[in-house]
Amino acid sequence: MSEKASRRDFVKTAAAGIVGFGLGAGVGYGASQMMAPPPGVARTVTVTQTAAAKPPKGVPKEPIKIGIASWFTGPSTMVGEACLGGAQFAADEINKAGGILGRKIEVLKRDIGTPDVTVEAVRRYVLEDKVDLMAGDTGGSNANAIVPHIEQLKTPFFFQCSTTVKEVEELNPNPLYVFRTGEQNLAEPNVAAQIIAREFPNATKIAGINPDYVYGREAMMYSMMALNKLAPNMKSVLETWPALNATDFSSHITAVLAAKPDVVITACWGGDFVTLAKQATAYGLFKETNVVSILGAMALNSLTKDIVPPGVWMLHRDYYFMAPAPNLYPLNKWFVTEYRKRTNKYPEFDVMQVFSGIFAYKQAIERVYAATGSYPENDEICRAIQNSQVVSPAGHRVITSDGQFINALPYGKTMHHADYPIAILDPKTVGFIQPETVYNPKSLPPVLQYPLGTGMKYSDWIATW
Amino acid sequence: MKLYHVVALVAGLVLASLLPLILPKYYTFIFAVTMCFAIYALGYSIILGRTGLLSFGHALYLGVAAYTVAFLMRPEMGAFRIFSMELLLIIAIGTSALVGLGVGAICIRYTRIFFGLINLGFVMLWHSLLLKLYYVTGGTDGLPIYIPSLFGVTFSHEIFRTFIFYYYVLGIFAITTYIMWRIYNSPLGLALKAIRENSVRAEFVGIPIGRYRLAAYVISAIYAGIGGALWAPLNGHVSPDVSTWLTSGDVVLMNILGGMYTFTGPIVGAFIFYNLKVQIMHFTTYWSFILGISAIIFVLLFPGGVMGWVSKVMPKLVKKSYRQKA
Amino acid sequence: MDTSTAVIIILNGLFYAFSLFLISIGLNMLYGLMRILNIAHGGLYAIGAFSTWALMNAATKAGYPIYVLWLCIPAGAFVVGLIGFFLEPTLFRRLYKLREEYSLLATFGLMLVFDDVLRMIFGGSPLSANQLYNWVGVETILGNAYPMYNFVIYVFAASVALGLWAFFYRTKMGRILRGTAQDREMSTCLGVNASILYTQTFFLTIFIVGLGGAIYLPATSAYSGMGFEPIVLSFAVMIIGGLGSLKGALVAASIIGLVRAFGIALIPELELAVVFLILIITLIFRPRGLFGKKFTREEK
Amino acid sequence: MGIQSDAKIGEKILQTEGLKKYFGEVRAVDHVDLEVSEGEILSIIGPNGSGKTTLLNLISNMIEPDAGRIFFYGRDVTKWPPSRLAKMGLVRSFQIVNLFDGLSVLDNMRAAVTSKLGRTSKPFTSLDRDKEVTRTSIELLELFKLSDKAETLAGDVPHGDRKVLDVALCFALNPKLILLDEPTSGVSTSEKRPVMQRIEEAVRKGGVTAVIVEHDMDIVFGYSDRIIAMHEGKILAEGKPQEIRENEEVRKVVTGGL
Repeated sequence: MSEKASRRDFVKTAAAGIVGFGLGAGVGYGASQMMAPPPGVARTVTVTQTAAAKPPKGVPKEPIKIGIASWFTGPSTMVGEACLGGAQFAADEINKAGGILGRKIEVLKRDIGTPDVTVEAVRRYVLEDKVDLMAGDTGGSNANAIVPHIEQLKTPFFFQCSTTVKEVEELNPNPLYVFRTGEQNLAEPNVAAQIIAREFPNATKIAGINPDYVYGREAMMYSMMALNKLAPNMKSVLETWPALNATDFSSHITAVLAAKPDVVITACWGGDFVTLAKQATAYGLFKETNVVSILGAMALNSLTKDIVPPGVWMLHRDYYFMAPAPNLYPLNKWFVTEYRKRTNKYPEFDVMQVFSGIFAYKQAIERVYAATGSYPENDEICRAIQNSQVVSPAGHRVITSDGQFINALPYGKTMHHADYPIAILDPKTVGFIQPETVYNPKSLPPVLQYPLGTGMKYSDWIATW
Repeated sequence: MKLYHVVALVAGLVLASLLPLILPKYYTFIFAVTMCFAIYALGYSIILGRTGLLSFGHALYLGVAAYTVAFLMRPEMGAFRIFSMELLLIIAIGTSALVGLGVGAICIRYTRIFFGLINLGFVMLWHSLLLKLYYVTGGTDGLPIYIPSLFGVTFSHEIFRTFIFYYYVLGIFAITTYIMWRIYNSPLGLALKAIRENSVRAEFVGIPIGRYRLAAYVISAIYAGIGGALWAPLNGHVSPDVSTWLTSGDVVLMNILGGMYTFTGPIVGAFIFYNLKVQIMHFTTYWSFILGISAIIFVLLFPGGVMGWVSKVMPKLVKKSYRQKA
Repeated sequence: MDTSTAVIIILNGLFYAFSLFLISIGLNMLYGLMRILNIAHGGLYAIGAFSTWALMNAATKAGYPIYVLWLCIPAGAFVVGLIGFFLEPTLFRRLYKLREEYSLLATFGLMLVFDDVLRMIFGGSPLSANQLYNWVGVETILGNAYPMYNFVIYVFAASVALGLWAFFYRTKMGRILRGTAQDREMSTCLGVNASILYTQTFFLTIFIVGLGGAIYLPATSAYSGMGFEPIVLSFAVMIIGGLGSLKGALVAASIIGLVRAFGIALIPELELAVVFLILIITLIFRPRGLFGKKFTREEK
Repeated sequence: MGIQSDAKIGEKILQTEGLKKYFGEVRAVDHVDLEVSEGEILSIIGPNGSGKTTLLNLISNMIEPDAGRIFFYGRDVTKWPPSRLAKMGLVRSFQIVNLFDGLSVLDNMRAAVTSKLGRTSKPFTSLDRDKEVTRTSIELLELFKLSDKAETLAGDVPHGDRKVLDVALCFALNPKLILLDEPTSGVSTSEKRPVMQRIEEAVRKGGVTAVIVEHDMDIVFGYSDRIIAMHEGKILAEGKPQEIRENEEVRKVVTGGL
């Protein structure tokens, strides 16, 4: 499509989105935010006008560099590709519209691996490549490792879904440069618990198949912690820990089946979930019991019908390409269509998160520039992002004072549909868990805080249910 | 030591100490890291190049030292937290030497593939322990490493990483290199070479091969320990994957690349390996492809490694000793 | 746990064990004959899986019937053999002469190359082709659902083991191989043409490992880096079982597989660690492995 | 065994008791009782496979005996590692040359000499600065006429010299008892005698005892004080060269029509 057209579309759809998301996504928060104009869009328009004219003064000529730090090798490569896809998508859209205050965006990618490798990658981005911001889904371990260094290096980093409870509560309680465009990892187990409590009131025996590292262990721990509150009758009967990137889950599945649980929680993701699901089908896990997948959705485009049967409950973090419903929320429709044009894939939540993160960054710069007339430093930009809002294909986002993007979390039960090569969520089952029941209240803006006590540990908070 | 050695050494040191003033910050950091690996590789060469034992698990000692440092810095240590680099270094050397002694005592009963694989076994065991003991080692997270004090002075993380620590590492690098030089030119050095060339005959001329192999093993463990202890604060974080059989492969490659039968070889190898890695990873994610290709090429075409190929006398010697003895 | 579960767990243990067996037996033969520890074997295993995936994918797209998919498995192994056909003269033949460190390093490099090339071609996402897996279907064994495809693998691995046994103990070449694995000089004593023997063995081993990768694909999935874990565990199998011992490889693989399977069921905490513990303990108390022969002074 | 017998062994430098080694069915060494007295040159002869080399291998603990014991200066050394035997003065050369091929001839010698002087464990002293070692090594090389090849790699020198070096290494350890396994095999006929002369010279001068396994009968009868003929792992005959030469059995199985 031509530049003009796309720009107009984007603006139109985005504007329409404000109406759309209310109905479609139904992210619940205060009317005050509802009234607020969608800043992302407003700025896009203004830039559109200035773009043609000479670049505004006081703005550096050189392009803005975005460093994507994620996996581009190994079994999790799909994750890195999703992040890169989202960044490239955002960059192209912004560049078409004249860039950020006339500065074009340039996307770099660097492979990460283990925590120490990742730390090095990040440091190199800042010290050598002189990037302006970084983004990427790094996994919990890496996130925990690099967060302190990001604060030291004074360069914004937009995490997707990699931030563990440990990071939020211990390593970096008052972040300035760290942003979490996805929800904290602690949110998902909570959502899983709420789904189980709601959908399987009669269940008593819970089992787990979770990757053997900090994320997997936290996922199971907090799921049970929340369940003990929501449905005290449910007990964990067996927890198995396959290694990350395992190829053979048959033993774990058999062990779980032997325990005859009512519900199985699994936080296996990426390639692991694909292999697990396939073997689970063969061993009749999906027939014998109910499966709730916390993060399987990460491999969205690999979840073909022969791998994922109907009737599996799946969380989609904070974005699912069919929720907010495209027909009700044109911005999402536009987003999915465009992304499929680019990559022939359905956008995973990583794509959307990087995308909206970059728009939040753009909008912050433009706001500060409009106010002060001078191009902002990193710390100014980050402060401007905190406590701001952005319109994303997943709906309107509130960004808290500690850099958390506040989302409603979509979930649903899988079904097979002729129009889709992959297993999709049955629209009738799709629901949203509202932020105020998901996040540590400390990270919520006052209007969402519940209970009103702040500085409360997540576990303590669950204990108050 | 001959005159040109001294000249080369002095020139090298002067040049090295000027580097941070001319190089961009990032490369000062990179070179500091490189020197840590150079120490590690140099230490490894005494077991591979000198004694003729191929270990596929020396990253174990890198990891042991790095985790020792990380552990001593943990807040949980309370009053016992240590931030003095000197003290950390000494303790790290101690631990890696101890582990080296214990593991070595078992390993040196084997040679050839068995030696390589039992080392591999140990490093993987250590690796899986690091993963499992979440509350001690931080599991896959690994542990953060804070900025240590150098001779009682603490610096900001930027000065530390991109300037001052470079000189600290350089100093230790110079010392360790000199010590290794002495070892190589000592009777022990000759005895080890004899063992490499023909362990049977070595035993029949009265060299107790077992004890000397162990000695060489422990020395290499200590050097790996020093490398690891210095690398840890530079990198600022340590995670279990410092010690896997794959990372153990790196040091073997450094030695082969540089030339494992020459003294300077391992050092040169470390420099080539690490900087090549840094540069290549800059523009492609297919680093291991290039690494693999170069490994094959070197094995087939320059088995003497860069230095073996460069130097005039060595190639003959090298050619002699890498061929399998019929 | 009840017996029915135990049965399933044992079956699972074997399922895992046979993959290790198929890899390690090749390693074992190559090392026994030419003193090359072929780390690239893991890569060949991966290639077997990926090429089979490509073929099956194409076949399904073209709408071929199911038996064509079955043919894809040997075809995938054939691709591996083809690669070997180029590698043997260009690379491996040169390695025979080198010292172990060097050949080891070359194959290590080759492993890295394989892994990256596969990633270049097939990308990072895991690829699965489970048409056959589903076609064979699921039956209930003692009340538990169990994928019948696993039995295809059991039968296959068993027949490979039998075939190799016949080969080792009933054919001249086999006897020579066994002999040389025990004593390198023997081959020359018997006046066999070493280079031909090497080439034949090389192809035999990589074909087996290729088949291994191919036949496991429908049950698992192919992804970049898949070769590394099995190869390390195969080292363990090779050492625990003892060099040049078919029986050893089979037994050791089964031990690791079963210990792992029961470990997961009973003490989920320990998994990988136990394998290397077994390896080290074996090496300490029985350096030559369960069925290996004693070292001579030269080997010490 | 009692005290007196111990004392009796003392006069002998080496004694074996019922030394036995079977390889499957093959009786390589079959209960051999051997006595070597100080200062003599003892040759062991016999057809191939009669167990000569195996006997040497057993004495030097290259291989472990199935049964029997070995006494060196009256001390039971059956289980001693070769390195310890070498320190004690029991050394051997090899039938198939066995050198440090990758090292220069000089370094081969220096390795032996440092080991003799018990300095191999010194990690920091400079080897080149150690005058004594270098001097001794050069002297030995001169004694065995190898000094001109000092700098070349042992693997590169001609086979004759390699053989000599192999023997020379033994003398570097200034041994009490030296086991020579076919010291002249593969040495050109013109070289054989010089080699043996050097050995004899060294033996006579240094008061060394030598046990030699040799095929070349001229050499054997030329240089030995005493000869032992072996057959199928057993000692067939023993005595002065003259007696052995006239011994019918020996003539039949070993020396052939000589």
